[in-house]
Amino acid sequence: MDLLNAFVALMNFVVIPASAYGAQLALGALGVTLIYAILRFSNFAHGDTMAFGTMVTILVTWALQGAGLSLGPVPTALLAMPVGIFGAAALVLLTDRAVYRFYRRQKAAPVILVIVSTGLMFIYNGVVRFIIGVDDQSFDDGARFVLSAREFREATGLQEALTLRTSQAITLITAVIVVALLFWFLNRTRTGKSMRAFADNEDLALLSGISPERVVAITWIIVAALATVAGTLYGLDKSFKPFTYFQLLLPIFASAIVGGLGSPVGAIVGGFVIAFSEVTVTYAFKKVLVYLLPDGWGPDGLVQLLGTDYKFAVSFAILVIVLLFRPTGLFRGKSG
Amino acid sequence: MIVVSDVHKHFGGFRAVDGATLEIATGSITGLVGPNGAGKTTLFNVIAGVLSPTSGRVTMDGEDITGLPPHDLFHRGLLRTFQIAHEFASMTVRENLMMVPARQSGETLWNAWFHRARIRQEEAALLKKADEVLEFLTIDHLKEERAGNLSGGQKKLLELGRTMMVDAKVVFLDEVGAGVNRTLLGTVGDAILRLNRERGYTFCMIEHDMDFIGRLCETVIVMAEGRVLTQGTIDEIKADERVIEAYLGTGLKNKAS
Amino acid sequence: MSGSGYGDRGNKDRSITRPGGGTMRVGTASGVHPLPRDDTAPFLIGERMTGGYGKGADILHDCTIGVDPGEIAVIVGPNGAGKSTAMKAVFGMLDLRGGAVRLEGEDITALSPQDRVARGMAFVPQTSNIFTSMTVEENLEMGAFLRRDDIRGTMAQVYDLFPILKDKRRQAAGELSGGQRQQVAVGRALMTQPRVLMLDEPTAGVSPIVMDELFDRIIEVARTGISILMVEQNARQALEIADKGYVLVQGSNAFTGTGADLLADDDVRRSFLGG
Amino acid sequence: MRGVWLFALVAALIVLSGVMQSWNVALGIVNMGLVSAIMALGVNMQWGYAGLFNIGVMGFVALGGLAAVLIGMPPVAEAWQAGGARLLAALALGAGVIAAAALVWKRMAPGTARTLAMTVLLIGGFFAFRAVYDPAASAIEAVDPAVSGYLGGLGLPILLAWPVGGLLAAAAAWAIGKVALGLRSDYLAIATLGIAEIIIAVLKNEDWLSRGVKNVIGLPRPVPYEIDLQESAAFVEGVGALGADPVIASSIAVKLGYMALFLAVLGILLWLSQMALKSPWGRMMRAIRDNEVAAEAMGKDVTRRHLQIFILGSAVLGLAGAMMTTLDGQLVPTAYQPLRFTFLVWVMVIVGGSGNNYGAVLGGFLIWFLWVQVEPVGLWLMQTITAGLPETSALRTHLQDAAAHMRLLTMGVVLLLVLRFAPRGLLPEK
Amino acid sequence: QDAGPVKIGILLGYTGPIESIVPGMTASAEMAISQINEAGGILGGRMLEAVRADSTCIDSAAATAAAERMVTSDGVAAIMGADCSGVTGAVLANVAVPNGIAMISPSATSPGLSSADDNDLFFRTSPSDARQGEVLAQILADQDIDTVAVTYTNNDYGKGLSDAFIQSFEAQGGTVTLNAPHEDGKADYSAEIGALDSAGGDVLVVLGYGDQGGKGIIRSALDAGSFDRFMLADGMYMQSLLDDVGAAMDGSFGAVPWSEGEGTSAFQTLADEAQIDAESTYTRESYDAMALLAMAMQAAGSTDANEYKSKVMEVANAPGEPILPGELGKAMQILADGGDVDYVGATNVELIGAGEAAGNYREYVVKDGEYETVTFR
Ligand SMILES: Nc1ncnc2c1ncn2[C@@H]1O[C@H](COP(=O)(O)OP(=O)(O)OP(=O)(O)O)[C@@H](O)[C@H]1O
Ligand SMILES: Nc1ncnc2c1ncn2[C@@H]1O[C@H](COP(=O)(O)OP(=O)(O)OP(=O)(O)O)[C@@H](O)[C@H]1O
Ligand SMILES: CC(C)C[C@H](N)C(=O)O
Ligand SMILES: [Mg+2]
Ligand SMILES: [Mg+2]
Repeated sequence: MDLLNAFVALMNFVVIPASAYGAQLALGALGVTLIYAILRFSNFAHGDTMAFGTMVTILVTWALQGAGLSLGPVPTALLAMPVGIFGAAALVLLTDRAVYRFYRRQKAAPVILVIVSTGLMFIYNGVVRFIIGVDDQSFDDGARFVLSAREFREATGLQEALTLRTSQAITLITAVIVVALLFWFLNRTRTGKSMRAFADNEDLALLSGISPERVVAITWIIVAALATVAGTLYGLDKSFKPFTYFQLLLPIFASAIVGGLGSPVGAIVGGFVIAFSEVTVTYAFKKVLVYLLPDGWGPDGLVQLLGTDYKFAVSFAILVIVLLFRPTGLFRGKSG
Repeated sequence: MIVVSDVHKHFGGFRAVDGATLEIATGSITGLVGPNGAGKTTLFNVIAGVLSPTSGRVTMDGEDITGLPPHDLFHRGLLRTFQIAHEFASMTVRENLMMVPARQSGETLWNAWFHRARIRQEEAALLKKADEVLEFLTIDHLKEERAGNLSGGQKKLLELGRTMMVDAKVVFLDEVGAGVNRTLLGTVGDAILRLNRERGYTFCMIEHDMDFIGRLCETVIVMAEGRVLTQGTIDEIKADERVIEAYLGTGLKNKAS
Repeated sequence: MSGSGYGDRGNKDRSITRPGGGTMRVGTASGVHPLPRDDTAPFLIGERMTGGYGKGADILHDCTIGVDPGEIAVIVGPNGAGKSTAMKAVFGMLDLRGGAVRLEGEDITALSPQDRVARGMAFVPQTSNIFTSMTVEENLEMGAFLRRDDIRGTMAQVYDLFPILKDKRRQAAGELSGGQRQQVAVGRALMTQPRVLMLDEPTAGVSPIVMDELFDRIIEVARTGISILMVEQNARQALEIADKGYVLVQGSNAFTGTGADLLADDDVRRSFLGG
Repeated sequence: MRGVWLFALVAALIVLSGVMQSWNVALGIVNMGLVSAIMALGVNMQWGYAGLFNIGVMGFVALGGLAAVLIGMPPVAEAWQAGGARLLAALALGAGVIAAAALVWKRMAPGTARTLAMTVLLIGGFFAFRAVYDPAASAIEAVDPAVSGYLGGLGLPILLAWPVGGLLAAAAAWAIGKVALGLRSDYLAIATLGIAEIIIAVLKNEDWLSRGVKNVIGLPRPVPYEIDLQESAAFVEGVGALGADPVIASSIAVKLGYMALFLAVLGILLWLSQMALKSPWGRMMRAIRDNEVAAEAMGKDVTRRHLQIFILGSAVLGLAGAMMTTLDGQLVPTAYQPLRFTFLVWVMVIVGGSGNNYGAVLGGFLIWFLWVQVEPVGLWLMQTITAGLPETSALRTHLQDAAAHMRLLTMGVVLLLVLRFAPRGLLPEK
Repeated sequence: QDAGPVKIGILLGYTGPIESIVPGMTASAEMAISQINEAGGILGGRMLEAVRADSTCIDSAAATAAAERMVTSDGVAAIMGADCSGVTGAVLANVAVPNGIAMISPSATSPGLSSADDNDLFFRTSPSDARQGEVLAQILADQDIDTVAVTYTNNDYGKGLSDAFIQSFEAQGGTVTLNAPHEDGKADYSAEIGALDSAGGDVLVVLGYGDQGGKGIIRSALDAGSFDRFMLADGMYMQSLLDDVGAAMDGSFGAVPWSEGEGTSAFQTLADEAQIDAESTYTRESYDAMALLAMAMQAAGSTDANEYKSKVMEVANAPGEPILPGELGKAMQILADGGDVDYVGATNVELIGAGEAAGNYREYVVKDGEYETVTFR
């Protein structure tokens, strides 16, 4: 019996990574869900919007690093993030003006918008690869760890190590702040309420004097901010590569949908559900059990529900199961 | 005969229908009235299989039909219209009608591929029928129009028209009159009477227009707060204090100056 | 909208999401000259309006409707006559090919609907006229979106007018019955404290007692100096309280007169008011 | 009329690439265009006729590909000996557990007891299944893993794999439809996407089935091999008379062979779809698409119809998948990417005009053509743009390197342009 | 037609998981071509011309299409390539065999290719992973390591190598605690590391690509503090890996196909002159592959694969005059005169079995951010 080691191992390999990943997914899913709720379509270009915002952040980070600026232990990228948000906002506003607005005026069906966003996904994707290339880019600096494996072992003398990377800590903190801000905005401010009204019944919002263009613009700006924050955090924590951001689209949508499309709370919960299920279902509990059980009782097998090869499939299996029991997601999103 | 016995339908804690018990006699035209929110539409939805009741039973000619899916009820001759029009928006008005009859042989893929002559014949007959109905409803000039482009009242007429495409046994009409021009409504009333007398349709109609109800219905059921408040002829109803208080009111207080 | 083709099949009519801009707008570009200013004209008037949906055929032909402060004007007519279309045209949700809309003598033909809201116009459409996912109270709040003053008084008035709404204020409006929704819709419009209130069949589906109540309130509202322009199929009751009545047939004015005149006219009664 | 012009335009484009590049390239485009057109038809049935938002196209296509392996490849006797029977037993056990769980769900009254019983049954069943299955799978996979390590197929003529691919996809669609068709549009979409990902994960990781990521290569062909043609005296003489190079002629002949087969399939499917769409069946489907509640009230069994069309559309996708794998001569699970197989097919349907069969076919050809040709065009464009820059300029190399990515960008622009100027597709529904 | 240049396809993954080593491979193959052309070409003065195409390393469909274009549209007489085992097998089965074109791959190492149905058209200048698996197992045995965790890139190469490695390792009594695949191109490998860590083991054997998932796995493992020594296979051998991960790599070890001797140093000199990094994986093999193709054609006096395919083994192996890198002109002359050569090349080419390199490996250990040779095997 070694509760402490078991706990630390579980924290280190399941809880912390899944929390950080979950927070990143949640931020991404919030963007998707907002677009869905307010502009009424599934935005397939979201992953690449994230990539674009992150790319701008990276470029600025490099410039700052070049100029010798830094934030000490905190990554310089946080300093660059506002510029990244600005860049992403400019991009989506420009896109809205050049592309979406036309379809909005034509009262185009949602599926047309979905396909349009697929087109934009291709375009953003090309632009990002064109500017920054296809390769991995590293832009993290500052201290890599808040708590590193060696320090932890030395300090505690435990066999297992607990590690907390700076990027993970920052991810969690930033996510909490951003989500709090967003909810305050949506539920308490007039603008936020008018966005919900617009989401509900565009025509009637108009008749109440709510300006659709303003609502749309604010929505895009918020979405750009969320996308950039999510993308930057993800890039800091993992790595930046345009193609991975495109792939992120799937778990992000899975999160938004598990939670219930159009429901911000759902998006957050969904992000964590997906992240935790991915990690737990494929985690081999052998080690934890060996610590927990009396000597000699430890399992021979790995006690792993499914091989990590099914990691990706797991999140979808969870998704399908959730939908079977709650057909519009955990938090009753909108549908159709 | 349709018998509704002690039907409850609760939404969360709210009791939209709260123990409704009533009978609709075969061959009758029964009116169902009551204040807004009395649970009339909800009761219709329960009878027509759109909602399943929290408890209670619905029988039709002695057979239990509780919880059967709408398409099944349709095949048993139970039809309904919607309070908020449910047209097939992208199809033409005429197609909206032609799709109604059940068991068209062309609805089977096999026939669609290999028995095309038979389908052609059936279609010709359907087309003729649809055009007659449209003419009757005074919207025959719109037969090639997309149903989504109809005006509010025209959509209501189309709702009614669908029930005229088949030989129904029982038809539930949820405020067909709302939004329909009164002159036209008169004609619609004639049609309902004719269907009832000549073809033996049973009707149950929700309506807020007392003149219309009075003209057509032998029996009027009044619902309030999810239950049947009272039942009787139109004159009895109009005289009933409780009905006046809850539903009819005493007419305009302020006249325009 | 039928002509544009971007639509969902089966999409609901969203023709009112058309702020500003459009294909054919009266003004210098289209070459139609605004009608000369006329100081004796009514407070709000849609004058000789011609137009239709999208690129489709004209639905309104030279149609005129107007109302003065404190007056109730009622539009009646057969289904599909263009009554709703005329209302939408007055509210700027339709591109006019001819004619003009004037408020207080000023040409507002080119204003977007939300600018018209700011000028004191309010509109209750015939269908989808509430925010279904928001509570009753939030619906009312949204009605007062452009107001910066204290809205509690107005809200209390609305609850007085429709007591059932007070009970249901925390319920999502989409869960209400047909008639209750209608009450929310009118309440929302009243929250703007409009100078002109436009109602498209406000009494469709409401019970007789509520209808009477509603008409009473409309009269009261009118007495405070607000202009009321409404479409009604419960035409007899409506014309009884109307100062002005318009009968539209196929997009044109067929009869115009005071409410009493129209009620007295045999032709009108037989053909449009159900005898 | 517009249709005729558009089809002529696409044909001209393909002929042009035949003249400018090579007839091999052009025929390659035609063949994949035919396959794409069939896929687009399948999606069009589901979306265009019935409004079912299926973005799991990739999964059904992959199942078709699996059929090609299971039918066409020769069986691996040793592997069957090593664990074939046991594996089949495991699969039967798995199916039994699921059936039992479904039975429990149906028979028992709703409540905690039912949930509990089902959970216990499923979890217990899962471990029992693993106990039988794991050793069988590893025994099979241990049989000469470098070249086989799987059960192999039935060794039947590969053409048989096409209908079987359709059946396999249909069976999967039936199972998916039974559970997921109750979902509303976007939810259904993501559920199908998820299931497709699961299908691919299985194909990638279950080596005993189709060698997983080790790929199955060298599938038998329904048409002769180039080398055989080149060695056949008659053929060489024949093409010699035409003055053609036998190597090139042989590969063209092979492609023409595929083309004839594919054309026949497309022709039949197109006829069936057209007849269906124009019949009362098609009208009923459109009614369901427009308003499910009303259609249900008008006596149409919406659930059953949805299931029917979902199965039919998926079967067409499976058929196309089997055809494509036959054409490729290999099953490569890693090649099944949503971008390529789901999004691209959707783009075909929407650009072509959803609800219109000819539109789907046109979209299939046009988009495939662009998908293939945009890359060289992008390269050429970049070269032209950078021609003025000095050889060593960093910008020049950057731009030229980036040319490869222009493919996505150009695709996007084309898509937006089409949607802007032909919003309901090039050949709209009516 | 018999007078024009002889085209040879170079089918390598210019994009994809090994894009960082492909430029070196191409450059050395093209160096062989220019040496031959400078010496007067083959078959009585016909010049060689390279036609490049992208194999993508992982996308078999794309590779097949590219190869098909080379054969049908460019008319190549042979293909130098492809690089990764998966695409190589696909191109072989779908293009080379049907069209009767020979391929020599410098780097496709999957054991499956040894027995592929190839009409004798396929050769490789690198050894099979069956051999690499043995070598890796031996290295572990020599260090007395008997429990390891294994992770492989989830493709034909990774899976094949892990099969081969585990077979040898278990045969010598070792224990593999977990054999987990990883996908390339993902950003997050924490789930994989979680499982591997729980399974435990003295070292983590990484059978992947050094600028893809393999690198990600190592990063994650180091971050989580679960493994600190890694054994690396051929796909992981690249300087960029050491540069990116840094000091933590010290102490890790592995093997890479290698050779020493006269030929290797001769190649080194040539490569230095041409500014090619001779140390980068598979550059030498690429040079040799190209040289073998040219010599075989010369020996057969034909560019028809059916005629020259039987000559590949002849020119590669004894008997005959040994040929070092840089002496290709001389070889052509000998062959033209009807003599025989024994190509030594940059890797001591000796083709065995169905035409693949016998296989020498360099065992290395990472020290101070550099690869340091331990021994040759
Ligand atoms: N889905 C729902 N969720 C919650 N409450 C509901 C729901 N549907 C209806 N209700 C409530 O049930 C009550 C009865 O509604 P119903 O639509 O049956 O009224 P009705 O009698 O048809 O009224 P009307 O004459 O106004 O159409 C209403 O108070 C309504 O708020
Ligand atoms: N969105 C639309 N697109 C095209 N045509 C339309 C549209 N909406 C209505 N129409 C057509 O315009 C005509 C007038 O419609 P409108 O809604 O104005 O009638 P109405 O007088 O309000 O009728 P009702 O009393 O039935 O509500 C009808 O013939 C209708 O078919
Ligand atoms: C370039 C190498 C890493 C390729 C690897 N040996 C393979 O066979 O796929
Ligand atoms: Mg009702
Ligand atoms: Mg109207």
